[in-house]
Amino acid sequence: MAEVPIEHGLLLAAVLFLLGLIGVMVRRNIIFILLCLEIMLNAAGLAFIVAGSRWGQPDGQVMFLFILTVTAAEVSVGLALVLHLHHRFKTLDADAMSGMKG
Amino acid sequence: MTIVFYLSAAVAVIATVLVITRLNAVHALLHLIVSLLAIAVIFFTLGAPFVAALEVIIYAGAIMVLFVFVIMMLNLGPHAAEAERRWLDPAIWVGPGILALILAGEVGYLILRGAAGTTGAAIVGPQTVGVSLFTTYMLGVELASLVLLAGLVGAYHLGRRRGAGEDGEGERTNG
Amino acid sequence: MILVLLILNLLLGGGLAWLAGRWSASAARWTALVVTLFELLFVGLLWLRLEPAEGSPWLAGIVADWIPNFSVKLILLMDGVSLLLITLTAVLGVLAVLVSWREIQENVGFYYFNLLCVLAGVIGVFTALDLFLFYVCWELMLIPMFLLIANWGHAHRKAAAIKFFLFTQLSGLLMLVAILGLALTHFQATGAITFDYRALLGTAPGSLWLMLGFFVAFAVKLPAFPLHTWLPDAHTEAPTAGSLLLAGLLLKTGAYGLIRFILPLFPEAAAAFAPIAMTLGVIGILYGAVLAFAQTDFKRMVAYTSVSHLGFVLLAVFAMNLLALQGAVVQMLAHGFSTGALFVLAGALQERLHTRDLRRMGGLWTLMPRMGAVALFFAMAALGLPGLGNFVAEFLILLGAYRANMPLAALAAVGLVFATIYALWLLQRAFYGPVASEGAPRDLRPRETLIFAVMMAALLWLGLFPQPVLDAAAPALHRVPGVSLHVGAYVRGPRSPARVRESAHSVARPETAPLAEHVRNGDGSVWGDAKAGRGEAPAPWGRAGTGTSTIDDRRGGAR
Amino acid sequence: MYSLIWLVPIVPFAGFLLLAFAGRYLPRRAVAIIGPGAVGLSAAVMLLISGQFLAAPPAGYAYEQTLWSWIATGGLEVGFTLYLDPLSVVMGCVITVVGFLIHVYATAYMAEDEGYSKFFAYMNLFVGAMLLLVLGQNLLVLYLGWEGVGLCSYLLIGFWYKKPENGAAAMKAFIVTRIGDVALLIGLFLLVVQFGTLDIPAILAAAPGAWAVGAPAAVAAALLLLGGAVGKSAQLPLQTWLPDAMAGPTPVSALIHAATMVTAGVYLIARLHALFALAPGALLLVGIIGAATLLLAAFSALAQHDLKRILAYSTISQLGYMFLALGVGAWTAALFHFMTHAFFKALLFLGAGAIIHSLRDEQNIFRMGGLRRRLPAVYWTFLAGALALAAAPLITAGFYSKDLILFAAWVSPVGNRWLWGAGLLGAFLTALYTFRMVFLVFHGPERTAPHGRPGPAMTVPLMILALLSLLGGFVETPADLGGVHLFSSFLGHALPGLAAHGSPALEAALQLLSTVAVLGGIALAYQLYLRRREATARWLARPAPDAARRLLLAGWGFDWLYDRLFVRPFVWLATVNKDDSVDAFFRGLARASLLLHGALSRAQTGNLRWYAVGFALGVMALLAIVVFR
Repeated sequence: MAEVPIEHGLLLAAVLFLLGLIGVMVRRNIIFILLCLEIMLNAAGLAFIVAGSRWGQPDGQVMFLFILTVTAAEVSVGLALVLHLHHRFKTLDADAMSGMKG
Repeated sequence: MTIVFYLSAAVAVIATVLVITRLNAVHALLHLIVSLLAIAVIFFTLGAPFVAALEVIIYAGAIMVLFVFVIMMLNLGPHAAEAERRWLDPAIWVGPGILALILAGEVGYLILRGAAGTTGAAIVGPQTVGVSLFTTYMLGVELASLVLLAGLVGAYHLGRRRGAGEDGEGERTNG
Repeated sequence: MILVLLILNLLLGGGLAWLAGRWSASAARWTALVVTLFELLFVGLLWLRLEPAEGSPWLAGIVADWIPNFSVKLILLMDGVSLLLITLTAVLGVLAVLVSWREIQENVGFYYFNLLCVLAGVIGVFTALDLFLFYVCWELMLIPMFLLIANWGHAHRKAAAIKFFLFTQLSGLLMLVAILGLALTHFQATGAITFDYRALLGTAPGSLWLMLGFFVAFAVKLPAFPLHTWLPDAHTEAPTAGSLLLAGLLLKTGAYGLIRFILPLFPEAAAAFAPIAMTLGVIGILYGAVLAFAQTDFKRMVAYTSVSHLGFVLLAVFAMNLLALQGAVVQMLAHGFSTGALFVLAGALQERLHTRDLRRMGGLWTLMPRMGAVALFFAMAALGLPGLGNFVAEFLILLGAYRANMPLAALAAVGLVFATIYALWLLQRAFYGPVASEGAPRDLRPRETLIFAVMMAALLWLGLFPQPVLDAAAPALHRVPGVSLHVGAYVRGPRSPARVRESAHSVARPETAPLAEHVRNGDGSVWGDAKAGRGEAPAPWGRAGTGTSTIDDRRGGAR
Repeated sequence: MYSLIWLVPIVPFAGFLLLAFAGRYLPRRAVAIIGPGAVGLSAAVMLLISGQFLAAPPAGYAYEQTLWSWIATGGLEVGFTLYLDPLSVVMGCVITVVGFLIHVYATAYMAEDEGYSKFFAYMNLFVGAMLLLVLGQNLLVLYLGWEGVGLCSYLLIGFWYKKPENGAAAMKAFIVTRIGDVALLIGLFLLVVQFGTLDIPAILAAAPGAWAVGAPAAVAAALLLLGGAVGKSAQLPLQTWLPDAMAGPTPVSALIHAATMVTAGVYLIARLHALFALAPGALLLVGIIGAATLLLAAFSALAQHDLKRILAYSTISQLGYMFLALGVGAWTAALFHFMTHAFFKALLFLGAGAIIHSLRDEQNIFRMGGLRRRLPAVYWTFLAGALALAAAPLITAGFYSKDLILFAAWVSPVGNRWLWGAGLLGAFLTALYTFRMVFLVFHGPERTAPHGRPGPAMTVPLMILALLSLLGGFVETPADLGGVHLFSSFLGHALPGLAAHGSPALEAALQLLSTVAVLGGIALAYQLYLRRREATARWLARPAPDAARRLLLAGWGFDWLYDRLFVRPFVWLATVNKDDSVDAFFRGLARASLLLHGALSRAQTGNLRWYAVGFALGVMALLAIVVFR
């Protein structure tokens, strides 16, 4: 078993999360945005696993499972939306879809 | 095993950086799969073999395949990569980068200040997880199933074709 | 029980009028008229069956549980002041129904439903003595009034209605906070939650912030000087009956609140605040009068006269002596009739001339002599001509204020000159001079003549025979703590030995009795509200700190 | 008999109600009976009661009748109480009798007016209110009458309301007098707070015990009451409304603005004489105001060309005499002059009305002339009135009353030579302007031809008033001319007499001086306006006299001054603030929230990536709070 300090695990999760966040902020393609969201969710799951591993308890893994289900649902709906939007706007540019501006 | 952790971590970070910088969606997807596999290895080293397996099967397998399907359905051609190049002006990275750095600093400060201890004390196998899942978190499981059902229904509703004319038109434009 | 009947009659009658309105408009009108006439009849019965319990100011009432979990009770109690104001409500209710007879042609049933709901809310406000219930009634009269203005008003009705709503609603929320704060203070002192007015007396006599919460709500309704600006807009845009109710009743709820809640609940804070409040009152008197002079819109002008007239009430309440309070009560009644009549007049003119612009009027006396005479009468009432109700009110108020604060009273008296200016200017522009408008507008109809006759009779009665009103209000006002009863520094003259006897107590004994006393209703049954009695809850004085213990000493001394 | 006193004010009120509600449907003949009839009935009752008062006076020379309790609260008890004493008897008799005569006159004068019934309704209301004023036992009833006559004055000045300038004059009258009324009201408050009552007898009884002579409270009370009196009686500085009040019909000018209402201020001060006696400073001010007013108004009267305005300024001037008398403590003399003035000034106004009526509303005296032969009845009665006004010696009532005032000014302990001198100069000026008017109107060549002669309804009241103007003075004559003291001994039961008495020789000398002044004035008027009229006109056309004439014509420019000082600032203030500057704050609040709304809604771009940035910023801020806490 890898006996790494918990800080390192958490820092890894943080780095991955922030990379995902940068992606969300920078990319204009909706598919990329969805991919970056996956990265962020995954990073959150990683943090749970690290913490669960620190205490040797199953709860971290349970949480990861929940995140997994949410991710699955999110991706299915998100991708369906991508298809729908692509039909509608003929582009995947997120900036073009600003119909809800105030 | 510790070295495996750090190696996998390096792979995961590099792969992720590549994900967010690629112009071609399929390339990015492949890098993401690499990243997810690296994280699966990390899970394994942290004594969580069950979720490591799930990570490979569901994340890298099922979900990413879904992405592949969609990208294929959208039939993105070379002009998509061209558009990506146009969109990804180098200047656009500056702001989010600074923001992320500040956040990283704050998060890092908090992590390094508080926590203590090491990981990987023991292997927590599928059995333990399953028992916990179906006793303590029973309600959560039920809710998760509902979420999945809702996702199913929602995806079906959104993805339903509304007549061939509209659809054909869309394909012509993309092709 | 009869108080519940008074409110239910209006609410159910309102529903009935709504239903009748689906059938035909005139059915709704007649229903509303019958309901308000019944209301008047009930109030008449109330006057006939008055049986004040010994030592109690309450003439009728009901106490019952409403929401026991929060100790919210259904407490409706009526004393002399309430009775007078309920009578005003009933009379103006009938007049408001009559005024709307021809003016309202759309959605008549719903209109009368709202009208009667306003009346019900007003009567609730005048009788509710559970603070929570009071707040509910306060809102109950607000929303239908909002609908009346927003649906049946003139050109800019929406904006005016929203302005009205925002002012009253925001200030009402402040009052709610103050009510909760008061109940909380009481809870901290005694460990019992209650919203019962009688139990809350003396809870926080010196709390300036809680008092201000109430004061702002009442000052907006009154309206007092810097918070008056919703009134001209609301009045200008409201339908005639809306203006009548607004001027005649809704503004009175603010004045009533000052007398009923501010003075008894916070005697010390009110005394400390009195110079500011009186100054605001005087500013209101003068400011309203100057602005009334400048207006060109008839209704807007009358609205500013309201600001001026109710400045007198604010002055009176914080002068804190019996004369001024008596004057305030009379002013509430007299203003209800005089200003209400001017609004009805404005409505009648608008119906005939299709304008409210005074610049486009002129020489109306030639065309409509009877209406001219009516306008003259009410203009004279507005400027405080002796012999009419407003004079008695303003005389007593100024006299009381003179005792409390001489320079302010003198300044307020200057308001009478300003009142003369705007009242005469109104007559000059609209009724005198050469005929300005073409056409031959019809003089007063019999229905309108009846309305004005009632109001003129009421004003004359108030002006020449105000004694029954003063007597009715006196027992209630005697109990307002801190109010000094006597007029002069010293009294002489062999004419009235009674006067010498009275002068022995120049300051009213602050009442502790109403808390523990029994309430008797018309048929003689007795409710006791023992928990509310301070005699059985000695704790508050012990914990409330030095500020309250001094007042306790003073009370002990006076006793 | 005394218990019928309530009928005196009630009957005119009943007449008012009848005429106000039913007048429109009554024939003119009925209105002409009801209007004067109500006042006549009231006069009859008043005279009967007065007769009994003379024959069998009530105990203490005072009778009270409480009709009902008006206001009783907080230790203040005000009854609706009437009070009869010598002072109110004199006032009541003069008001009802002169009022009745003027009503009769008006039936003819107003015969062709469309507002016939309205006119008599207002007039009856006025008489009722005036009677309440003088019969009120307490100051609140007095105040009710006080404001009531003000209202009627307003209504009758603006009677011909179709001309905007009449309405403006009416407004001016009401507002200016109301300024005085407010001072009076504050004075009432002071009295209530001091004495706990508004009953006049109680106050008069209590005041000397409560206040030392010259006590600040007494001076303040006297000054406030004086404010009310000055407004009502058109004295400086509130005299400007009276000349404009001539816009009303002439009987109104006669009744309200000469005989009765404007003397209310005199009545008030006489009624509350005990208070003024305690405030010597205020009393001196009364005298000074009277003297200054009588001179200023007399000079102004010299320059007027409108017949009614001459009489108006003359009224102000004569009221100045009454104030002068009050100021030197000669209460009885003031009342005496009030009575004779009521007779001769009503006569003069009615005579002027008859002239104006026959000349078809011509009021400029320079377009009149030679009416002596065409209107003999008017001429002779008018001449009687003019002689009385000018105080022609021995044969007129005005001589006796004015002489009493001048004598009192000389001998009274609170009087002085300056006040007497002002009175003497005033007498000269009075004779001058009066006979200027007489000579220009009745003598010389005819300029405008009259249409017809006034009927008996107009001439009979004129003759009665002429008789009263000539003979009314013999109820009170100086010691060297018979020494009749009927009037002062009767009033002595209500008003204290003058303390000082001069020697008969001094009295004769003063009479001689005033006689010289009066005759000199008449002679000068004869020279200037009858014999050398052209020369006078030429002289007046020169720049300096012309400027002086214009200043006097404009009443010394008080209107101009008040317009700049009060009217324009008030109107400016009101107009500038028409849209309520307080509301600007709330409107600003609304605008600010709209702006904020705009800013926030712009932040909602609909752009997904911006939302992500916002999310990141939020996380950053929250974490920063955690980190740096």
